[in-house]
Amino acid sequence: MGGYIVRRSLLSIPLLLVISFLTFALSHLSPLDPAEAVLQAQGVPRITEELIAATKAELGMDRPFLVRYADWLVSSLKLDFGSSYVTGKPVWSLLGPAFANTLKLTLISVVAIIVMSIALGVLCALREGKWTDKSVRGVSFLLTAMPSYWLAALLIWYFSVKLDWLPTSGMDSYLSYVLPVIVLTINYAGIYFRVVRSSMLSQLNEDYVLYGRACGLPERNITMRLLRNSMQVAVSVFGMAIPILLGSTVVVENVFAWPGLGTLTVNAILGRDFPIIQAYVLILAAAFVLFNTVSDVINAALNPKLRKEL
Amino acid sequence: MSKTWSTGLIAFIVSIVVLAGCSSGGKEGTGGASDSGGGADPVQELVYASAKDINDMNPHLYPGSMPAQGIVYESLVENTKDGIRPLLAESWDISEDGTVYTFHLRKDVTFHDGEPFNAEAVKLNIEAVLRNAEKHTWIKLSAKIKEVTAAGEHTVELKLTEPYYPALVEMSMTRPFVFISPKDFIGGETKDGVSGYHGTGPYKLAEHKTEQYAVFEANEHYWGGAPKIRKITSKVLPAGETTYLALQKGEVNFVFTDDRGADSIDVEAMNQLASSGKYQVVRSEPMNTKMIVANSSRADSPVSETAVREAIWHAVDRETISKSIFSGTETAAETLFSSNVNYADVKLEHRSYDLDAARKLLEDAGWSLESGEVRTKAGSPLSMKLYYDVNSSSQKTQAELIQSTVKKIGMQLELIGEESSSIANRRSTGDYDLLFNQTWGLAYDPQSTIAAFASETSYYHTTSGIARAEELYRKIDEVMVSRDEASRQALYADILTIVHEEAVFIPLTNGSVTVVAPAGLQGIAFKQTQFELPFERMYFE
Amino acid sequence: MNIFRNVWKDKLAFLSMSVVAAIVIVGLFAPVFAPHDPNEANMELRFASASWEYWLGNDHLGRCILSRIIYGIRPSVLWVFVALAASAAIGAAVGFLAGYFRGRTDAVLMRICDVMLSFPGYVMSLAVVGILGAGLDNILIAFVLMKWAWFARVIRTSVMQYAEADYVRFSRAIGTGHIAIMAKHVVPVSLPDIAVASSSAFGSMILQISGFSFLGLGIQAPHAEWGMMLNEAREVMFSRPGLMLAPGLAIVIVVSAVNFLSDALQTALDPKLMKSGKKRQEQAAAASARLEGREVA
Amino acid sequence: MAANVLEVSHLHIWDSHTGRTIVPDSSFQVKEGGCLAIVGESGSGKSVTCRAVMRLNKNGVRHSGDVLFKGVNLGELPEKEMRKWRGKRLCMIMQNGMRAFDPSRVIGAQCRETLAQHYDWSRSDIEAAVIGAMERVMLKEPASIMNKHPHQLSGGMLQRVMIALAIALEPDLIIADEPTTALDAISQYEVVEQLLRLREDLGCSMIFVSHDLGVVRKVADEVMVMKDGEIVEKGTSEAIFSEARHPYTRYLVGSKQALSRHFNRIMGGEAVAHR
Repeated sequence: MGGYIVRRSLLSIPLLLVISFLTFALSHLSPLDPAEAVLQAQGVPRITEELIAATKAELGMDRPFLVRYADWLVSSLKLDFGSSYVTGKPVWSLLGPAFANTLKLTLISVVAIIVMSIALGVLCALREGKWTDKSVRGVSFLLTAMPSYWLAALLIWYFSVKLDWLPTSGMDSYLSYVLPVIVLTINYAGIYFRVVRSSMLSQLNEDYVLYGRACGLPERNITMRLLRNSMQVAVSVFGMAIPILLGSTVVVENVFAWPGLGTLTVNAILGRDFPIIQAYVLILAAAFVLFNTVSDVINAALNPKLRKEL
Repeated sequence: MSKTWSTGLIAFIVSIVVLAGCSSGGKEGTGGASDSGGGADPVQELVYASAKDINDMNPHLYPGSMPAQGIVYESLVENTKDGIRPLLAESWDISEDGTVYTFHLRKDVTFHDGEPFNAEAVKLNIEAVLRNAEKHTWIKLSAKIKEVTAAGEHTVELKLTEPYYPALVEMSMTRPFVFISPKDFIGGETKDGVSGYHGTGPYKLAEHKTEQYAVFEANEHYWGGAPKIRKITSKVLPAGETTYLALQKGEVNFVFTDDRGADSIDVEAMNQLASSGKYQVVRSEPMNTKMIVANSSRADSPVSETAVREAIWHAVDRETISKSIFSGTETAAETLFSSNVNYADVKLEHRSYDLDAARKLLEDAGWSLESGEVRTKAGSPLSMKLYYDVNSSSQKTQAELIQSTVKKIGMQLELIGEESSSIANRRSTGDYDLLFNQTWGLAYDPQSTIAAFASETSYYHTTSGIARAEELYRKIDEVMVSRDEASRQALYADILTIVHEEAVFIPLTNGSVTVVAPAGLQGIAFKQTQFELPFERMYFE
Repeated sequence: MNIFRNVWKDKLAFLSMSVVAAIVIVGLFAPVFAPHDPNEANMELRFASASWEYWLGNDHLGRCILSRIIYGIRPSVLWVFVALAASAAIGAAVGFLAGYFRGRTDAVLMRICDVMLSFPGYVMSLAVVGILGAGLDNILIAFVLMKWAWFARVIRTSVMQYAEADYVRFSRAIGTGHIAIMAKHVVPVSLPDIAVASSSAFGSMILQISGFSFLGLGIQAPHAEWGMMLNEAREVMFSRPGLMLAPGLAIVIVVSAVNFLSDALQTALDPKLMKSGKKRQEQAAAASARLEGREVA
Repeated sequence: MAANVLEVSHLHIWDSHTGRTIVPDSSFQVKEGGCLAIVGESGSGKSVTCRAVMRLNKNGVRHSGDVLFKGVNLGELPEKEMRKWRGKRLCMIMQNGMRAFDPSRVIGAQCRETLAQHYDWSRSDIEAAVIGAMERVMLKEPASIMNKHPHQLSGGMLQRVMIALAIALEPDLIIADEPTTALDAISQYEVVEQLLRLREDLGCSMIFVSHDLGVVRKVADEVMVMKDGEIVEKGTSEAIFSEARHPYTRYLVGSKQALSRHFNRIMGGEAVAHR
C-alpha cells in the first residue's frame, strides 16, 4: 500500500509541472502585451511606448520565457505568485482570503450535498421503482435542470424579499450561508444522489444482503451494510466534489456577492489581472490533482486489484 | 483492514468539514459587519453600495475608487461652481509671467496619523508624483512643473516651465496632486505602493476587507470641523438587483451614480424606493453629456465620412431614450455641451431625429441600397462597430435601440460590450469605429474636454480625420494660452462649431449624478465632478 | 436500433424526445416560427405585458420576447450542440485510437487526456474566455478544448470492451485492415455509448454556457440568448419578476428534456449491462466517471 | 412415523414485472430430521423455491400457495415475526461464502450481530458460542478468523463459518443452497462432512439444493428433481438413483455418474484427506 501511494504521488508531479507550464503560457496567448495589460489594469490614463518598455523591465518581462517560467514556478511553491497588476498587492494576500471564503462555502455545501445525496440515494434505492423513488428522481431532474442563478434569484425573491428571513447577499453572518449553500446543494445533490442510488442498487442484489436477511437481521442492519459498501464507490466521487465545487461557485458567488475566488477571478479576468488568473488556475488545478490522487489512493485501499495496475 | 480504514476516513472527512463549517460560521457571526446596516434609528452612518472594491487607496496611482479617495485625500484648491476656491491652500499668488505659483497653506491641518501638513509634505508628495511622471502624462501640468520648493513652514512655490492656464484646475483634481502622509511613503516613494492611507480629508480609512467592505470613520481633527456622519461604509455589491434589495432591507442605505456614469439600480427601482417613503432620490443638475464618439481618422471605415456620422446623429431618437430608458431623468442633448456650460452657449444647428434626412444623406454620399438590408458603396457595406461599457445597462439598452433604428436606414452596427478600461484603451489607440463616452463634468467642461480633443490619449483619433483638423488643433492651442476673455469666447465658439459640423461627438443625453439616500438625510449636495460627493456636509436631523 | 425502440416505448422519454426535436426544428427554422424580428426595438412597447400580438410580452426595448426565445434556441441549444459534436468527434477519434491500438499510443494519448482532465473544466473555460475575450465563439472554443479529453476517456473505455471481442480478433487474424475493422466492428457498436455520453454532457453544457452569458462573458448584444435574456431581466428582477420566467423556463425545459432523454438512453442500454451484479457495479463506477462531465453551471 | 417439519403445497411463483411464471405449482414435504435434496439444472427454480419458503424473494417475484412450517402457515406470519424465525428456526447456507458476508466487516462482527439478534446473551457468551461452533466445524484459530475480513479467508472456510453459525443458532430447518458448488474437491468434502455432522448433532431437518448428484446421494434421504420450475420426480434417494422413472432424471443420473465416480473416490479416501 505504501508503495502504491509513493508511485501514485510521483505520477502526479510531472502532471503538475505540465499544468503549471500551461497555466503560465496561457497568459502569453493573450492578444494583449502583458506590460500593456499591467498598465491598463492600473488604470493609467495614458500608455506610451516608453512606459511599456519601462514596465517590462520593472516586471522582469524582458527576460527569456523559460527563465521567467522557472522563476515563477519556484516562487509559486512558496505561495508567492507575484503582485496583482491592478493593485500591486501580493497575489496571495488577495487570493488567500478569497480562497478561504470560497472554501468555507464549498465545504459547508459539500457536507450538505453529501448528507442530502446519501439520504435521498438510500431512500430511492430502498424504494426502487416505487412512487417515492420516481418522484424524488423526477424532482431532482427538474432541479438540476435549473440554472443556478435562476434558482438563486427565485430563492432570494422568496426568502429574502417576501419573507425577509435571510440576507440577500454578502457574507455577514451565519444566515448569509443559507441561500448559497441551498443553491449549490440543490444543483449538485441532484446529481450525486444518483450515484449513491445506483451504487446502492448494485449492492442490493449481492448475496450478503440475502444472507443477512436469511439470518434474521432487521432491515436497519441490512441498510447499514448496504450503505457501508456502496459508500466505497461514492467516497471517491464525493472526494472530487470539493475541487469541482471550488471551481464552480463562480455564478453563485456572482449572484450572492460572495467575496470569494469566483468573484475575485471574474474581476481579474475583466481587469486582465493575469497574475491572479494564473494563481487561481494553478491552485485549483493543483487541488484537482491532489484530490484525484487521494481518491485514487482511497480506491486502491478499497480495491486491492487496482494497486497492481500501477 | 482497508474496509474499516475507509469507513474511518469518511467519518474523518465529514467531521473535519463539519467542524470547519461551525468554526467559520462562528467567526462570521462575531466579526461581521452585519450591524452596519441602517436601522430604523437614524444613526449618523451611511452604507453605500459600490460595484467595485475601493481597491488600492494610494492617491498617486489610479486603481483606487475615486469617491473613496475623495473623502480621504484633499488637494490644495477646489474646483467649484464659482471657480477655483481654497482648500488646503488658504490663498495663492501667481507671478506676472504666469510661471510661479505660490501657495499659502492652512496652518491647522494634520494628516490622519498626526503628522503635520506643511510645505515639506507638499513638496515630498508632488515630487513623488513627478518621479512617476510617465504614469501621469494625461495631466499636462505634470510635464510642466520645473521645481517645487518649500519657501517657509506653510508656503510652497511651484515653478512651471511655461505659463499654463488650466494649472489650478489640474491641481484641484482628485488625483494625483493630493497629499498623503510622508510617513506612508515606502523608501521615499509612492509609486510602488504605500504603507498606509493617511490623508487630510474628513474621513479616514478604518477597515478594509477586500471585495467585501471598507469602513471610513469621521476625522475628529478635521480642519473643517468633524463631519456629522460618523461612519461611512462602502459595501461591495456587484449586481444591480442585489443593490435594490439591499436598499430595501436596509443592508445599505445610500447609492449614487458611480465614477463611470453608471447607476447601479434602474430608474423604476429608484422611484419605487422613493415612493416607499424610506428613501429620497436627489439628482444633480446636468453634469455632463453622454455621447457616442466617432472615429473620424479610421480611413477604412464608413465612420470616417461626415455624411455617415451625420446620418447616425439623425437616427438617434434622443427623446425616446430620455423618456423610456431614463424615464425623463436625463434630458435629450442636442449639442456636445449644454448651454449652461461656460463658453458653450453657441448657436448650432440641431439635427433632429429624422430617418428620411438620414437616408437622404447616405444616398447623396453614394451609399445605396441595392439588395438586402445594408447599404453599400464600392462593394463595401455600411457596417460599423459600437463599443459600450459592459457594466452599464443603460448604455447597452441605448446601443441596442440605436442599432435597431439605424437598421431602418440601411446601416449595420455591431455591438461589443467591454470593460470600461478596455474602452478607454480603444479610445486612446484609435481601435474603434464608435464608442460610448461622456464629457468630464462641469469642473472640466469645456476646457479639459476640449483640450482632450487634441490629446492622443483622449479624442485625438476622433478629431484627427476631419478636414479642418489642423485649424481645430491650432485654435485649441490658442485658447489654452489666451488670456483675453473675448477672444477665448470666439475661439471656443469656433471649436464647438467645427466639431458640431463634423458630427464627431454625437450627443445623447445630459447626464447627472443621482443619489438615493435615507429620507431623513440632509445636506445632500454635489461637487463639480461626477467622481466625488461631499459626504462631510451631509447629516441626519 | 433496439435502443431507440426501447426509448420509444418509454412515455417520458418519448415526450422528452418530442420536446427536444420540436425545439431543434423551431430553432433551425426560427424565421418561420418567430412572429416578429427578434431585434426590432419598439420603445412604445417597453415592458408591455402579454398580448395577442406578443404572446410573451415585450422586453426593455419593446422587443418580442417570444421571438427572442425562439431565436435564442440557436446559440443556447444549437450552437452548444455543435460544440458538443465537435468535442465528441475529437474525443471519439482519440478514444478509438487509444482503445483500439492500446500500448504506447494509448499510454501517450491517455497521459494527454489526464493533463486535460486535471484542469478543472469550468475554471479553464473561464480563463480561456478571459484571455481570448468575451463572446459566444470563444466560449464554444473553450468548451471544445476542455471537453474532448473527457469524451476520449469515456469512449476509450467503451472501445476497449469491443476491441477485445472475438469477432474483432477474428477479423484481425484474417488480416483485415485496422481502418476497416474500426469502421465495421468498433465504431457502430460504440455509437450508443457515445450517444449516452454526449447526451449526459449536453444538459450541463447548455447550463454552463447560459451561465457565461449571464455573467456577461457570452454572446454579444443584441443577439438573443437565454442566459443573456436572464441577465437583462435580472436588472429589473424585483420590479418585473415576470421577465425572468420565460427564458428560465425555456432552459429548465430543454435541460430536463435532454437529461430525461439521456437517462432513457442509458436505461435502454442497461439490459445488456444489468444482467450480472458485477457489471452493474462497473456501471456505477462508469456513472461516477460520467459525473465529471456533468458539472453544474 | 416422523412428522413433516415443512409442508409446501401448490406453491406458485411468478415475476410480477413480466408476468412470467417461474414455478407453476409444486408441492413437497420435508420430514422431521430428514434431508430433502432438490436437484436440477440452474434456472430450474430451485433457489427461487427455497427463497419462497424463507419469504426472501426479490421485490418483483411473488408467490402463492401454503408453506406450513411445523403446522404454522409462514405466509400468514407478520413480517416481524417471520424475521425472528429466520436464522433461529429456518437457517440458510449460501452457495458463495465470499459473497455471503459483508465484505467491509470482519467475520466476528457479523457473527455477533446475528447471534445478538436471536439470543439475549452477553457479548462474552456470544463470543464463546461462536468460537465453540467454529471449533466444532474444525476451523483452526477461531479467534483470529473472527478478526478477518471475508476476502482474507478461503471459500471453504467461509462455508464452514456459515455452518458454525447455523450450529450456534440451532435451527429446526436448514436450507443449504448449493453449499458445495463453488468449492474445490477437498473443500467440498470437508463441507459435506460438516453438514452431515450438523444434522447428526442438532437433529435438524435440511433442504439441500444441488445439481451435484454425487453429493446428493451422500447427504439426502429424499430427492426431488426440478426442471423448468416443475417437479418432475420425487422419491427416496435410493429409488431415484436406482430406478428413476422420468427420462430427465435418468439423463441427469447418467450424465453425472462419470463425475460422481471421481468424487466418490475422494470420499472413500477419507484417511488421506485427514492427514
